Amino acid sequence: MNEMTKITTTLKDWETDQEVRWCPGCGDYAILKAVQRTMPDLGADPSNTVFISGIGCSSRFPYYMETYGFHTIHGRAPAIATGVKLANPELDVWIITGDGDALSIGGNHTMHLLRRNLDCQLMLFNNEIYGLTKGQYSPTSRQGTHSPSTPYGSVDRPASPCAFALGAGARFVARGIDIHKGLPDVLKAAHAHKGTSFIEIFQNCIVYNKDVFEEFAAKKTADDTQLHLLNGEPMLFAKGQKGITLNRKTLQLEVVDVVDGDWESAGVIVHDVTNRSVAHMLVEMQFGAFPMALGVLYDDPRPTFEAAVVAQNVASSAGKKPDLQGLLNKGQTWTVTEDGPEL
Amino acid sequence: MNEMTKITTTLKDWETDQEVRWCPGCGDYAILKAVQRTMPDLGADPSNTVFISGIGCSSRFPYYMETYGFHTIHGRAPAIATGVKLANPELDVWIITGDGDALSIGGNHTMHLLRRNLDCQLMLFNNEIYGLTKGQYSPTSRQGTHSPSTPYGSVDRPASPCAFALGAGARFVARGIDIHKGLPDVLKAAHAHKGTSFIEIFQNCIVYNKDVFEEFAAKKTADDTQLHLLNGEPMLFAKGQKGITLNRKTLQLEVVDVVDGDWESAGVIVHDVTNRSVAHMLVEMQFGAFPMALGVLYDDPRPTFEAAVVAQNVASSAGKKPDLQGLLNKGQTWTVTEDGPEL
Amino acid sequence: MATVLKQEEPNNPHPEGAENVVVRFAGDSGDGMQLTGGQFTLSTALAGNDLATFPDFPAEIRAPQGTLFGVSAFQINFGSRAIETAGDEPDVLIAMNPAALKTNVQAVRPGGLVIADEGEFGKRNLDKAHYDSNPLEDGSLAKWQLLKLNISQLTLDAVKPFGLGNKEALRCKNMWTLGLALWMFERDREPIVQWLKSKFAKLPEIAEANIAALNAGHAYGETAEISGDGLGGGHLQHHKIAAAPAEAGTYRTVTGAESISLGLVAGARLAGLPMFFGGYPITPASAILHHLSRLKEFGVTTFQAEDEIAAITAAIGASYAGSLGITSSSGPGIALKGEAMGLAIMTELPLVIVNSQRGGPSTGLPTKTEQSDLYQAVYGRNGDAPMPVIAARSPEDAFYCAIEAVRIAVQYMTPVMLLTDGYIANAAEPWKIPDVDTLERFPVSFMTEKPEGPLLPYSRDEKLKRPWIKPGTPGLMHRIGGIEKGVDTGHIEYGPANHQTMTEIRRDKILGVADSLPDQDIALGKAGARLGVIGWGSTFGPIHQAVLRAQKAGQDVAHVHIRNIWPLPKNLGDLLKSFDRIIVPEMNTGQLKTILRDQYLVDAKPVNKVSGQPFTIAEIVTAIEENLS
Amino acid sequence: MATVLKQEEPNNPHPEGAENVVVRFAGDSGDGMQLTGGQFTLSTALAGNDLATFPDFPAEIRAPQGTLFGVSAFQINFGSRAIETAGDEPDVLIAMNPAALKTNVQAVRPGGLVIADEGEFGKRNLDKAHYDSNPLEDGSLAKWQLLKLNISQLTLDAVKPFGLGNKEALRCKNMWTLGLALWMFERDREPIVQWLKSKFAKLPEIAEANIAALNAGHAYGETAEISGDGLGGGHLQHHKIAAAPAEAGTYRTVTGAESISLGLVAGARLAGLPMFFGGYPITPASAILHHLSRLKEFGVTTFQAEDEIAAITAAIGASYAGSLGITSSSGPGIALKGEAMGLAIMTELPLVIVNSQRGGPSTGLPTKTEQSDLYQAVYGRNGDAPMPVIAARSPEDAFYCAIEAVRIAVQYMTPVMLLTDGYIANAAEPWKIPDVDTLERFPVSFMTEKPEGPLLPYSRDEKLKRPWIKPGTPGLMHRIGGIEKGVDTGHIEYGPANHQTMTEIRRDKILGVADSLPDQDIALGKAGARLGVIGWGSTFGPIHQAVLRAQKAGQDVAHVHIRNIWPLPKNLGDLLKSFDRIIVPEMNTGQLKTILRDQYLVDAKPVNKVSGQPFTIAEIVTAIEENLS
Ligand SMILES: Cc1ncc(C[n+]2csc(CCOP(=O)(O)OP(=O)(O)O)c2C)c(N)n1
Ligand SMILES: Cc1ncc(C[n+]2csc(CCOP(=O)(O)OP(=O)(O)O)c2C)c(N)n1
Ligand code: SF4
Ligand code: SF4
Ligand SMILES: [Mg+2]
Ligand SMILES: [Mg+2]
Repeated sequence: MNEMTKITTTLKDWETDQEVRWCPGCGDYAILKAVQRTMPDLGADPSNTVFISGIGCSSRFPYYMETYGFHTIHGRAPAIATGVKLANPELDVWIITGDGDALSIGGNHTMHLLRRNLDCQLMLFNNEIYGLTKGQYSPTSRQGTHSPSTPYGSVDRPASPCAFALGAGARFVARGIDIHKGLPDVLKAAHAHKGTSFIEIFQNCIVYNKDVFEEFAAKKTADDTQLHLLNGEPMLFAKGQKGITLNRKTLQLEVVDVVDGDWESAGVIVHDVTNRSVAHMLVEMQFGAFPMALGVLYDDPRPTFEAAVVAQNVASSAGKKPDLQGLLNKGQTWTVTEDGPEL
Repeated sequence: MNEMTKITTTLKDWETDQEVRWCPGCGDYAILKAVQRTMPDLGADPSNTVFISGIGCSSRFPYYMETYGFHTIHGRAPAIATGVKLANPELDVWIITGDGDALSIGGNHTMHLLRRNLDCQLMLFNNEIYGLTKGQYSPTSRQGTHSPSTPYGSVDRPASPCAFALGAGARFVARGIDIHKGLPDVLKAAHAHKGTSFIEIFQNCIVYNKDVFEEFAAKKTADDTQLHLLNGEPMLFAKGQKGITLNRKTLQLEVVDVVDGDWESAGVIVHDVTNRSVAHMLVEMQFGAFPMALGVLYDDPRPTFEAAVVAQNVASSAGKKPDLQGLLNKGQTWTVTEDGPEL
Repeated sequence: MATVLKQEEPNNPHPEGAENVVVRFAGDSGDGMQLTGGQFTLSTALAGNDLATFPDFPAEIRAPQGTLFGVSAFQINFGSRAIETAGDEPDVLIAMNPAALKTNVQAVRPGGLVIADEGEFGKRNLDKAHYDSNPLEDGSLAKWQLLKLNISQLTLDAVKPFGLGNKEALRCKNMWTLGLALWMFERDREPIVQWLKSKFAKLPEIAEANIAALNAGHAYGETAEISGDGLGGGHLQHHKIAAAPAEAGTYRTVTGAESISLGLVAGARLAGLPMFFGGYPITPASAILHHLSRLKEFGVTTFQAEDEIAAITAAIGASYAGSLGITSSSGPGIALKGEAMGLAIMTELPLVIVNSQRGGPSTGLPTKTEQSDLYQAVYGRNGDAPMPVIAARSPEDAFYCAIEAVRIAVQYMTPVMLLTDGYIANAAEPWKIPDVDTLERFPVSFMTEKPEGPLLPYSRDEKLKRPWIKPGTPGLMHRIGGIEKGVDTGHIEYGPANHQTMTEIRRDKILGVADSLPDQDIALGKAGARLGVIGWGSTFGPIHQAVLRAQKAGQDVAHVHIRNIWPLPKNLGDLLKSFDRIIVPEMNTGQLKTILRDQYLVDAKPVNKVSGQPFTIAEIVTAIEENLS
Repeated sequence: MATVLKQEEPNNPHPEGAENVVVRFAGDSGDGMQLTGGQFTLSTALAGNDLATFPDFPAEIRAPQGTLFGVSAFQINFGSRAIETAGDEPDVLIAMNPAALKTNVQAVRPGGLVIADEGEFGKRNLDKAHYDSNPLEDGSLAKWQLLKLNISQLTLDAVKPFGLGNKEALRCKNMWTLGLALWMFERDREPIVQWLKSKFAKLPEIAEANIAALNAGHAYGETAEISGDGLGGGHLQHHKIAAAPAEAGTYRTVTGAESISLGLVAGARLAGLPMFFGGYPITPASAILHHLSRLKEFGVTTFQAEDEIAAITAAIGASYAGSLGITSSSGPGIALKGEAMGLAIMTELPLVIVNSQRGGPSTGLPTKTEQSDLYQAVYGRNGDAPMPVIAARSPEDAFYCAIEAVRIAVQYMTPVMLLTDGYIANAAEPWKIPDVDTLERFPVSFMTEKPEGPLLPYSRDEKLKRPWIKPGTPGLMHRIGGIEKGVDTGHIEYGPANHQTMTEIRRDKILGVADSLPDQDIALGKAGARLGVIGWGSTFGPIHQAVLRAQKAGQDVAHVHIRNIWPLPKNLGDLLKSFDRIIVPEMNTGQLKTILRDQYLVDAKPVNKVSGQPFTIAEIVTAIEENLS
């Protein structure tokens, strides 16, 4: 996000008077709280913060944040955010979207937002389902998902949000889980990143896709199923007894056992958030053979879109004054007087 | 593409009576000829072949192929092709599109075509410009491109078609150059691949973006600027005096010198078209520090969308007969007779 | 439905002996009111009554328990004669909690019976419903007969034997309520018992508990009556409503979403085509995608696309390849399809576009009903882009409209818009199932032979229809697209004269569809009446009943219901001009009115309602009176 | 333009002494005809003639050389009095090759002068133009005065000294031709010499070669005349057309695309707002994006979006953030914006949508002009979604229409559609440049202070306008969106009464715009005329001239030109009803006609042309006669 004078707020300052209208037990509640808890730590200013969403259960989010909010139309939040940020680069812009909103109807806008690298945070609530429309499968639903529109199971291969984001040119990619205590740290890193911060959050739709993420989200098995990435730290999990390495022959990632903490000789990779090649491998790690990679997978800033636009606006205006009359009179003109026209 | 009985044709059989309406010297002519020359070698049947395009100079292509052809609307060719192929999986479907058509307005459909893995060939004519609308910059134009809509140079970062394709889940990614003799081989490999074959073709728009690809497309410097990938072969260029290796420490690709042909000890990578991790690195290789990777970058088939749809249609119809009356009478019915209703 | 039409009385002050009764079930989204209503509907149908229903549920998926916006209601109007609306005012309201009472009681006719579950009227629920005092106690409900029952407790007692958790146990409340309702109208419990058994086949104890609750509710009615127990003013009484005279035949209940799906399948088979359905979920259109996705054995391929544009363009691709392409959405999604409709018009491919209208503009009121997409249907495209438009008036009619849409699409090689709305989509009504052999076939013939001389993909038959040529057909290779086509050849053609000709052909072809349409009939009354009430779509019921009342009151009124919005029936102009005055009631700000005034220069006066709720009969009666005085 | 209106004579058989002359330059896309035309236009303007032009170029980027579909033409009508159309029939045609001759000669008036470059009439070119024999030789051009010149050779000779390659040398042909044309009408070459020098500043020898060709062409006229050289029937003669009486002031030539861009910039400044322009290239709308992208110093940010939907939604986002959001496209792109327009209507944010209409439906005829998006503009959205619509009639008018569109958008917090078309966008005409200080300002005031009591983002002023609140304003945080809004509060609200009220507010707010509009004036004739000819958009010129002619012929005809399509001026109904008969000439199948008949029940008869070409005066004269007899 952009430079701003940090101000002091409390969680309460970020809550609205609107009744929250999600199903009881929905993962969205946890995410809302995590965001409301994080904002004061960021020193963010409600008056200078804008939450922009598309359509979906997740997209109702802005109504519950005591900031400026725009609940737009399905899939278009990234484009609207682009207009908002170009019109006022000082604003702290957050995009809230779902797996259908961002990757189905909105895929193209998400791609171009990432390509241009507009400075904002995009939080994709991935529940692998269309919640608001009552449970149809989404582009992230696993093959075989039974839903009202796929009574015999879905046949298409799911999209990987983070892989898509990298392919589209993302410079910041992170993953979190709705109810995890780690979520605020991910949000802080995203907010600290200048440019489009892409955050996939596994969100539990208890009504239409209950516990699809249990296999890796479950607390009790978390040690073995989650790989928490920290920049500069080795990629270890299972209480440090396992790690991720690159097989130097096959040039593919592998899980290796780490014997009494000697991860170096096991060839465990040290996480470098700026290594794009490794980032590609991490986002494509298949859960099962591998743990689920969480935290900041990739973070390597580049100049932002709005900064470049503003810079060009300024540079190309330099020395010119906005003389409307002069503009109208541009080109070859002639004047008509009583005695006819002349150059 | 799909199984089909090979038939015998000549180049002439694939030409239409329509006057070709591209600018004299346009790279599209060379691609047209390459395709028309390749079709007989594929044993393809004009009656069973469909070329589907969006809008753009490139998208006029179908008018010049003596096959079935559908010149649709801007950006939607992949979606239309999906309907065509699902309605008749026997058809041999080719999608012709441009960098604007496929990656700007059509980005979302391109993404989902690749994700679903519909069996077809998608040829993206990348001239890094909007030709038909007279030369505005496109999502693949390099930063600083001066165009009617960017008189002071474009500021957004270009998309990489092949990186985008991989991120979207592509199982076949190849690159070619309009006037290169190697193009037909790429087309053959694409046609042989079952699933969506994504082919980026560098195409010279001599009117609005003349020779943007010269730095690597030029014949005379080709040896040093092009890396021709062959499955199972080491990644060598510069007449075998240079190669591509993976720095086992930084885990990044590097160019290495190869001394009298001993590429092994230089650690040059042997191209494995099924290695997705390496594919990601190849598509992101920055030209300049590296040569331009050409040929088949990645080829690792997965079941196709239409096959899965058909299989499910068949499976879920098994044993049921399409009894319309029975369908209407489904659920709890009652009959009304003279003496009132009964179950 | 298929009954000899009779009139719906303004509700008789006493249910006893009334020709029809209006009952509304209202509760929390979690209370299963839609289910209760659905089963009561079935038993009503089985009792031989005619009926109409109006399910009205919240926009939220599962709104927090007990809140005002979380209330879900189901209204049914049933009687011993033709029923065409869900009824203006409920005679009986069953309110499962304070929020349900608050949002629904005002609709109940004075003197009507209000049954409330006092077990739910604790402080928390009263607060959530913004009640300062308990309405069951403070006398604020005096103008109704109030009957307080602790349904929650009674249900818990009834299901205790099955050892369910408190939560599961309370889930049976709706069955207790249904049992009571069945008793009130002397209904057979058996079909519902059967339904419960099959529904919970895998959970026998749940099934048994629900059945026990159902029986307990029924038994309560018995005993309450015997003991003459009429607490709180309300008095339980039961009586049978005689069966409505109906045509002999096999019946079922059907919602609009179901009947449209069935009609499309029937249409495809009558045309002899496989169906390709491209959809993207949106309320209230999704139900059609859901229904069709279960009918693969009928040659139906359903495709949930990435967006509405992909849904329609994939359908166009399928039609190009020889299937019947169909797409469906609601307002915002239909707006996105406009450009692609133009492609189907230019390439002259068959396509059916179903629009389940909802409240607009923009996201608007997704779960409410409206008729405000008629402009979009008739005029909402770039260029001169004419397209036939058909509007269904009821779940039953929707079946035949769907077939009609398919017929026009394939017989004229054109996209066709089929309009329905949220009310029709969700409302259930009894449907006399047609004998499929009596449905007229219109088999499609593709061009398969290379003609003498050049292949002319844009040559025309007497209907101005161009040939349909499937890719894959040996020797008939040709190219089509969205750029203007040359007459006959279909080649790209920019010539002025050619564009003039093609534009006229496209216009005349669609106008020619009118040749295949029946004359416009008069639903009620006759030509030359003092007032013509012109309607379309789901307003049929209330308009029809209102006109009936006006006629009974001796007024010279006629009802004309237009099904073919574009092109209009050939005799419509003369018919309209025969009336002294014309009013057009619509659930929009006056859209059909624009077309009628433009086409016939008749002074059609708009009568508009845009509240997201269907017209009541009374509202239209009022409009009639105003325009006759 | 700003001249005292006079009539365009049906072209006088002999240019000599004619009040106006119509000249058409036609050649291969590569021959630079548009450039030639542009410079000739400038010199015409400098000569004080009034003028109108019609550039007509091929859809192909650069069609193969010599082909029929590769012909590019530029027509100019200039005279010693008011000119409002590009002229029906050319008096002079300059054809640079056989294809150009074939596609253009039929338009030339019998007896007109045809100048052809015989150097290009070799076998290959004749074949490409599908000529079996050489028309310059076979007498097939008998009904015109033919003048064969080997312009190619003459040019080569003229530029030999500069040692250009043959290809470069031949590129100077158009300047040779221009030189000849300048001589024919006694024009000063100096301005063009200056222009060439600046254009080719970096390539002096190219500049010199072109100047040499220009002079050679001019000299050829001199000598040919002296030597009385009139080969092939054609006879070169030259004469000056007197200057047209014009209001005193500073003038320039302007195309519609330029004037709209300038008008939008002016509008933003009059409102005191920065401008955000979101566009996606499409013919013929792109030119506006191109112009604005060069004006950053005026607080203009241009954004080439990934598609039309992103273009309009980004513009909506910018308006939300306090800029003036603008988007622009043509038919197919406008269709894609429909859903988003609904969002702007629901959130009541200012937005200007410019539609440069082209031939439809679908991709249609991208480079041809049409008025067939009026339905889409007024009716093409889901739900009841009213939006103001303004249509420009000429390049000059477009400047003021753009300002008007901005004014309405910000004064009423609403999207506004501005209609122009391919003809206006490309045509150039002299424009009397206004004094910016005379333009009325309408500064916007944002809400910045927290009000007493609750913040009400949907409260209203007397215009029914809601406050505009910028994010970033301390303390005024609030949420808006596409779901129905509660009255005043703007909170999500599904209530029936609220939706009814809000729908009426949205309708009444837009109807209220009419209060800010001037009364409808009569362009020619008076109220009560026997025939009213009602037009809109770019048909102004031909209609105006046709009515002038009819009046001269003693007929009681009036011309009414409607600029505000929605809402319509308040007095329009009375005015229309005052005419015995009404015809509505439109370049579509009858769209404005629908609105007039609906709104006023007047028997407005359509006069339609959908050929992609503007009306000729003669066509409308004929329509007038038919409707008066
Ligand atoms: C143009 C348009 N198409 C479709 C819809 C219906 N719709 C609303 S939300 C939604 C998808 C919601 O899924 P997701 O984005 O994953 O959000 P979730 O509800 O799961 O949080 C759809 C299809 C719409 N509102 N607008
Ligand atoms: C809906 C719509 N928007 C915009 C256009 C205008 N348009 C036609 S082709 C094109 C882009 C062409 O660029 P590309 O896809 O790269 O094809 P190329 O001409 O370069 O081969 C655009 C913007 C259109 N025809 N339809
Ligand atoms: S449907 Fe799912 S995602 Fe939506 S609110 Fe309910 S639980 Fe949450
Ligand atoms: S504009 Fe460019 S891409 Fe288009 S035809 Fe001409 S050279 Fe080819
Ligand atoms: Mg979701
Ligand atoms: Mg291109």
